[in-house]
Amino acid sequence: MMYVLIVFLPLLAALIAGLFGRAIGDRGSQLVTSGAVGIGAILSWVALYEVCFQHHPAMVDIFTWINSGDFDVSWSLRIDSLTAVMLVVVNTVSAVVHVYSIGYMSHDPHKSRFMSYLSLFTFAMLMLITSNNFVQLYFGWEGVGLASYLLIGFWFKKPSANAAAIKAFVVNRVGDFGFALGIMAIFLVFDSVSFTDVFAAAPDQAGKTFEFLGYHVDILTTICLLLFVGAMGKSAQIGLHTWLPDAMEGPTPVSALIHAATMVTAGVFMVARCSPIFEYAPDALAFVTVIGASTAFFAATVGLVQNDIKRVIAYSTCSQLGYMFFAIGVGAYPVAIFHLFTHAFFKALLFLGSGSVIHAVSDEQDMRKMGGLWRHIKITYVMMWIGSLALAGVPLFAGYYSKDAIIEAAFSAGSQVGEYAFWMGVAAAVLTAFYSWRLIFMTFHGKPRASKEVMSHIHESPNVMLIPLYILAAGAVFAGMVFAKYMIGHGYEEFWGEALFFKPENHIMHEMHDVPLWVIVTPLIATALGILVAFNMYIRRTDIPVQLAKTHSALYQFLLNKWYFDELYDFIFVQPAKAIGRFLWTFGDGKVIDGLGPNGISGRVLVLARRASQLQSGYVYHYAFAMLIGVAAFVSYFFFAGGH
Amino acid sequence: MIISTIAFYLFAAMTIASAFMVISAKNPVHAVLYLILAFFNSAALFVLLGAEFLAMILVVVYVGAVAVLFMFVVMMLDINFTQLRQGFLQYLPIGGLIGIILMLELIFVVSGWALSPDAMSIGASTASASSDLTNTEQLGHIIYTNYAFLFQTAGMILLVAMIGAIVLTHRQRPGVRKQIIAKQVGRRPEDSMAVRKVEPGQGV
Amino acid sequence: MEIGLAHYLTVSAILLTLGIFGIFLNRKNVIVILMSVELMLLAVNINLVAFSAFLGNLVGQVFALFVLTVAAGEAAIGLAILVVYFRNRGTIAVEDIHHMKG
Amino acid sequence: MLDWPILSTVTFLPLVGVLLILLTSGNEQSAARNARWVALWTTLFTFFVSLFIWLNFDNGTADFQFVEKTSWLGGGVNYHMGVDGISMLFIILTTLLMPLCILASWNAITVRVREYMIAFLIMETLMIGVFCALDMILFYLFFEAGLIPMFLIIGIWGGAQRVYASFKFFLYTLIGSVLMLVAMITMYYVAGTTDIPTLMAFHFDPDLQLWLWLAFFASFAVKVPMWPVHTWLPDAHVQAPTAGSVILAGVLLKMGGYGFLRFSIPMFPHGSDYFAPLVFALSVVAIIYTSLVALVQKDMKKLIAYSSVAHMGFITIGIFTFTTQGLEGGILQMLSHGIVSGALFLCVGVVYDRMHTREIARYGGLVHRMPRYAVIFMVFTMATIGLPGTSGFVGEFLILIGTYQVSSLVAFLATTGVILGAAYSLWLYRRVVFGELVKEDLKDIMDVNKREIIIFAPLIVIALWMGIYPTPFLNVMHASVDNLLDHHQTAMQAIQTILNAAN
Amino acid sequence: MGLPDFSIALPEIILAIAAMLLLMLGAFRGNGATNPVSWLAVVIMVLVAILVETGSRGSVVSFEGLFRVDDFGRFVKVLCLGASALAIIMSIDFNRREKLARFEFPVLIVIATLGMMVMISANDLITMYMGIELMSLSLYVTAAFRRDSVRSTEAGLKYFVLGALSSGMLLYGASLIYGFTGTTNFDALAAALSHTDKATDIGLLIGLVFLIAGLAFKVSAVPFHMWAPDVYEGVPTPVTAFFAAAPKVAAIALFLRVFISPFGDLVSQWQQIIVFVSIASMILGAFAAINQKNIKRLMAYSSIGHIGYALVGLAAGTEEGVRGVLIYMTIYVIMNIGTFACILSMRQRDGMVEDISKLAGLSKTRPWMAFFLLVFMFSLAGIPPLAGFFGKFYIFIAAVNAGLVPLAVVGLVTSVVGAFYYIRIVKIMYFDDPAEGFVPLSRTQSVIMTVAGLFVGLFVLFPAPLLESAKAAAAVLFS
Repeated sequence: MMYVLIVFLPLLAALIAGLFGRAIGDRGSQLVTSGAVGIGAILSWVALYEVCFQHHPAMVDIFTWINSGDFDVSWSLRIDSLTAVMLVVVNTVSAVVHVYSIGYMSHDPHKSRFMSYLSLFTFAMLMLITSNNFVQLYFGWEGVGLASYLLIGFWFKKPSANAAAIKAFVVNRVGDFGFALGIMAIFLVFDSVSFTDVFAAAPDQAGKTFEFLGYHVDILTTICLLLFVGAMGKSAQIGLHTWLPDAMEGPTPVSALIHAATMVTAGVFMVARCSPIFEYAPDALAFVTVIGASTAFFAATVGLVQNDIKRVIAYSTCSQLGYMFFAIGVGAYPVAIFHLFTHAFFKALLFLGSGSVIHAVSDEQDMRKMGGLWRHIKITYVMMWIGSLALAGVPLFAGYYSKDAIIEAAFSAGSQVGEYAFWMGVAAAVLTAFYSWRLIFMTFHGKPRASKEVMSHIHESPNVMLIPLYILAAGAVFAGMVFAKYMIGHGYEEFWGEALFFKPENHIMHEMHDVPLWVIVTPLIATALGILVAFNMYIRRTDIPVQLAKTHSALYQFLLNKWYFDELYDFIFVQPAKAIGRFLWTFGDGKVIDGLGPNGISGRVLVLARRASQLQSGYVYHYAFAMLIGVAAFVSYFFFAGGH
Repeated sequence: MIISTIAFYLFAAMTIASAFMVISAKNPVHAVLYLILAFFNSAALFVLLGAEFLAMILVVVYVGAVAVLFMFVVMMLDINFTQLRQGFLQYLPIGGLIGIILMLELIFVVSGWALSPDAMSIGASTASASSDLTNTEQLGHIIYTNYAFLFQTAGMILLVAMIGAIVLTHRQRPGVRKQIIAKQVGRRPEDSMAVRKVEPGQGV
Repeated sequence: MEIGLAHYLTVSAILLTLGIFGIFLNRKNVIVILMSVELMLLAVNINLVAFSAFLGNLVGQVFALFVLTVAAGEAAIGLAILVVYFRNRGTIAVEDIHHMKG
Repeated sequence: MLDWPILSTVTFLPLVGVLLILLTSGNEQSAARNARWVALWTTLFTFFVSLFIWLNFDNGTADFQFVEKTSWLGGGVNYHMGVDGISMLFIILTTLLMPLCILASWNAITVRVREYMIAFLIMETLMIGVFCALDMILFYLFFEAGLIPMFLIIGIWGGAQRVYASFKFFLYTLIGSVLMLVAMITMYYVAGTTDIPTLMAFHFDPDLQLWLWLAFFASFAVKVPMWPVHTWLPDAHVQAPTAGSVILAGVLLKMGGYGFLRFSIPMFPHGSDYFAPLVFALSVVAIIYTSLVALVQKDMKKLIAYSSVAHMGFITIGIFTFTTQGLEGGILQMLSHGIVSGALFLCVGVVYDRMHTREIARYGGLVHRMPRYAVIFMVFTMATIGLPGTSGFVGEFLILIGTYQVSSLVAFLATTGVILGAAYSLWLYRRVVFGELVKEDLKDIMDVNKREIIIFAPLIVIALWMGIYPTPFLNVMHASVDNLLDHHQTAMQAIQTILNAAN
Repeated sequence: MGLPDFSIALPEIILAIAAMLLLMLGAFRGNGATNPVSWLAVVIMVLVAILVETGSRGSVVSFEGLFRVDDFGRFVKVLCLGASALAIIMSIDFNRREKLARFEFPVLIVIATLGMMVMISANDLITMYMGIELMSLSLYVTAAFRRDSVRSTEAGLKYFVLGALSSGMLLYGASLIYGFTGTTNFDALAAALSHTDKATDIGLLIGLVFLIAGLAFKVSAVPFHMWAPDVYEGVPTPVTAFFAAAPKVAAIALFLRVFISPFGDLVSQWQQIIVFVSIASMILGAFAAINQKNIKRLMAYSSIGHIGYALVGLAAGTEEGVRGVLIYMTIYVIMNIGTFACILSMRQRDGMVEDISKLAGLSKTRPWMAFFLLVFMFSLAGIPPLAGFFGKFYIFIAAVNAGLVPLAVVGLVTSVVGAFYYIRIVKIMYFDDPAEGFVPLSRTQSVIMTVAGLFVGLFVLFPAPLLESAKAAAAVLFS
């Protein structure tokens, strides 16, 4: 019952706020939604205790959803350790963001709509993480996509926001394309889409092949890759990441909730959830590692040069998701989930902090127009510091425990891809530290670059926004310390129970604790290096960045334009699709099908009709002649054919 | 035998020749006259075939009535017959070709015509020609009995012809005085006569 | 040479085609067409009588008799129509009769 | 089971409405008003009566239910009505959409209202008849007769190009269905009956099956419509009045799919099997082709029309997978598409009634003035995209699941349609609803009124119901679909032995 | 050799006597008596129809085998009598307004009908010929009936010239057949042809060709159709209505009787020609009509097309085919009469109009007339549930059963082309803006179109009587 409440309270709240928002007023909506999610958050912690520490996983069947032949799907809730951790993450961050939004959106005319969307999102996310089958997972998957779409496009007046919303949805659809095919393949192979059945049967399928698009391929590898394509879309991995930076068009709380803490981690969650399959698909895992590591590095490079405060954090998110994926890729599922857990706190903190900044400088997001703010908004300043420290993995902060564990795990994987991931992770760590402090320095230090008028309005955010920051800051500081030993420490098996699966030969969770010292130290050095360089470039020698941008303008442009991914996609997919569409419409439909078909035929018919009526000349001898021809023809026919 | 052969060829040739003239004569009056000639010659052919009655009828009805009617109309309409439009010849080759093909085919077919014995026997069983009676008598025997129905129908056809001719060509001419017998007969003295007493010496 | 059925039929076939020729090759006036029709009927009659004679039954002659009767009626009506047409148009040239077409 | 002929009652009830409308008199104003109300009450009443069909429907059997049979033309051609799990829901769909269509035309139609309502009521009778008929000739009768009122609806109350569109619609569909008539006659000749249940059990010669299948395909492919015979649909949709589009998309297109299920598959198993790759190919082309075309449309209705072609492509794929999921998904998707695309046309109708243009570029930023409209439109946009939780998802997903079992390639290609579908639908929504409200004449456009909410409310409820709890709908189908597949299996085995023997 | 049994020809005799009596009545009373003469003619024809229908069943041959009365004949005769009666009724109002009121008109139609009855009952080539001529001669006259009109007289002239040519051909064919078999009697012919192994003799076949040519002319089948459009257009409209209905039925009936009864064993020979003629008629009827602006001319092409369909049934050469033709012709006649009732109502203030464009917006100015015309048009196009569909349906059933599937396909495809021009009329009436309206309909016209419209529309509900009697009638030819 508690679980049902956790999941469905947000839905109820969303419906109330959405449908009766006008009746209960903005305040009412805010209370209802925040209250519902808040209750959910508290219950989630209870659930975490129940499941992970008391070891009472639960399964709740609600009712049948789709039932067609062997295809049988129910609405059901699967509460195990993985779900419980996710519940905590989702509900906590969500509750915090709900409260924060009350303050952040105080000037917006559509408050109840916004709150409704947020709750709707929370519901969809909860459905996703509590699912016991792939289809419900897909429901949540697409549901969060919808909510993301709605929230990115919340300011529907802005064309850029609309474009970003569509982009987010469509790019996610590309990922879902793979995901859906994966589900279909699963049903084909396992005759079921329920986690329980599939996971139980997965080992039997290891090494077998089936036919896919005309090729004979390994079943589990194919399925895993298809599923991972979905994860790539949702978690903005390289190739399908383009929507995430654009998604920053949405209000900042949205960025914090959806595009940092929860939705984007759904991919990680899903792959972790499918660990029983992935474990038997080593090739797929290798692919995951490579993609994750590449994304971690790539996104970090782009983050270096962005000027929009939220975009920097967005690329940072992208990069961190990369970390999580390569952790999974090397088989260290708990580490990935642990990073997901800590990341949720500090990244949400960073986003909400930047939201606070933006709020302070009259909705300006360009860091070039900020600077020297720390005096005016000290609390926010502190919060950003905490967030950045956690993100960079400075010891004792949450990120330190999770991120370093990932890098260590990558190293201890002992494979080539693991090594690649390790170095990419280290490189990304340097970059992460650099851009984090670049952000802090550009925003809070140096001379104010904002207009006088803006500067005069700068004020610290109200408490309704600050209290959420405190909560998240607490998480960013303590989440690592407290939970590391449970989640990735030696008792990890007890904590996770059946939720995460390891092949018998997968010992990475133990090996990662026994890495050489240099491996443990390198990330720290990398972080320190990054911070120092940033300090050097943005506090001491502020001319260096400009110089660098000039001397390496090609590289700078390349990074600034996000490796030209958007342009490339526009060139390869969007424009051709439109051109082909136009061609098929005017030429295919218009000229060929209609031209040869109805219009052509009717044109021909009209010509024939004219001919036919011209035969009727009006002269009686023509008529007689026609009769003669008829008779002569028939006679000749019988005469020569002899009537046979 | 020879005579009948010669006669056949003579009449047949005359028939065809005059038929040809009918369709090719420039002057419709001449055409009518050729038509009459054709009728006469075919009547002769009928005689050769032993159908005397039909030969007579052909002469009487066709020459006497139909051809004369044609002549009458030709004269009455007073058509300008010298005028022959262009375009007659350009149309001739293809039309003529098809016509000739048809004719050759027909001739080929009929020239090899052999009467089947079945047909002979069937013919004999129905309205057979017996040699005891003249052709006219034989026809007379069946036309009013076996073919009475058709005879009556033929009557209706002639009635239609009559009605048709009247309906189409009869015109009521205004201003023409007609004798209306009923009116004449129904005329009473009171209507037309007035008896007046004339006073002596005063005049009417 | 014996004059057989085929001879008569040949004459008849030639007459028939002449009649048909007369109808569709004629440009002069409609009366000639009517006469061509008479020629066709004449051809038919020759056919009928010839068959009748050679088959030895009278049906053909009776048929011919009725054909003659009908032909007379037909001629009357044809000429009547011709006359009314002439009254309307003042011409009976075949070329001029194409008021309606298409 | 009921002891009164409910199918005939439902079928011919609308004609009672026609009579009533004919009896109303008075000046134009009052006659129009009366006609509207009579039509509304008739259709509502028909709907409620039709619900009895569902209530009394036995989910457990694959047999035809509520069967009525009386002698009609003689020679084995009877008036034979009945429903099974495949056809029953289409009747409900039809009777449900009709009152909404009448309501949608309430103010939009101002000229010749009586005739309009009569045409719609006749249309309803014919559409229900199609789904009830259990005799081929009776089916053909209803199937074909629907052309007349639809022709008039498009032609009289349609847009500027209505003449072209109505002729195209009429002749296109007619030429398809005459070939079907030849096939039907041939079947009558071969099997000696036109009784559908009997024919389903009849085994046609495998070679003949191919020809018969093609002839039926000619008709149904046009009706569905499948690529490349789809070009009548955009024209007809664009030119038809709103309610006409709803009926076209909602019910008429379904007749093609229904025909496949009722005729092609059970009667010509070999033909269906043989030509399934053809259907797949055409459908896949349709999905991708028309989705791309939809992407560049400038007219709202045209865009939705093209999207209909794409959606129907899914349905034909599903039907010809011969899997439970494919078939049930196909049927469910037809129902869903009936609701959703009907609703989308109604959405277009709402703004068309106000602005009298369907050009996308003439709109933008409607959400400012019409928030409720924006929500409604959003729901159906999402449903047409196939968002899980809406009706569009369940059918589409089942189809794809079924398809994948037959061919991963087809499933792969069809799934690309899902991406494109999202692109053009959201693009449409964005251009119409979102953005700044700049157009002068849009500045005082009114939001949906109470009547329009009444129209949309049931559709939203059903779209979500079918998405979240489709079981009631699926349960209706199970027995019939299983029976169909079993039948197909055995028939295919029999044919296989025949063909083997021939070799 | 006693007198034959005249009583079996009683309907014909009554009709003949009635014609003469009416003629006398008219002659004595003048043209003022046109109305009573017309109505009397109608009454008599209805009575005769009843007499035919109630007469003794079964097949009887009389007049030395010249004349046959059977169920087939009864069916067609009733149809012809009905069609003729309706044609007279429709003409009354027209002739009065057009100053054409002449008492000869109904008399000629009665005589033409008599000719049809003779044709239908013909059991001998001579009877056939006489019947045809009796009908044709009357038709020639009615065609030129409006003798002050160039178009009417031109139509009459064309009709006459070509008709005479066709009867010449028919006769020639008949003479060859007579020459081959030695008889003109149908029963004897059938007997002769059934046991001769020379059934494929070229002479006989050529005779058959000429016979077909003559008959095809009467039903206006391609390529012997050329007269139809001009004549339909030129003659007064009631005459067109008449031409399109009764004579067609009679000629088709004769066609059926001749080719099924005496030449039934030669079916594989004449079938080829009929198939060709039928296809050509269907195609030409469909295509040439599209360009027409004059509605009567359009109806001419339409009727050419419809004859093509009817001939499909004949081509089948089976009992089903004959039944199909009978059903088809019945429905065709009723649709046509209805359509012409509408055409006869196309009267504006300054006279009759025949341009299709004048129908523009009719649905607004005369909704009921437009509705009925719509029903007729869709029915002519063969769209169910209207009666026209069933006509086609039975025809094509027969064709398919006879193995003529390609013919059925061609027929149905041309019916789609044909549908184009029928729905164009609907389009003009319903989609276009109103033009100048028509003067109020006369009561007879509206009654006729209503009755015909109801028949066409509601046939689907009560098909059995027609189907049954057509079946019985068709069976006769094969017994």
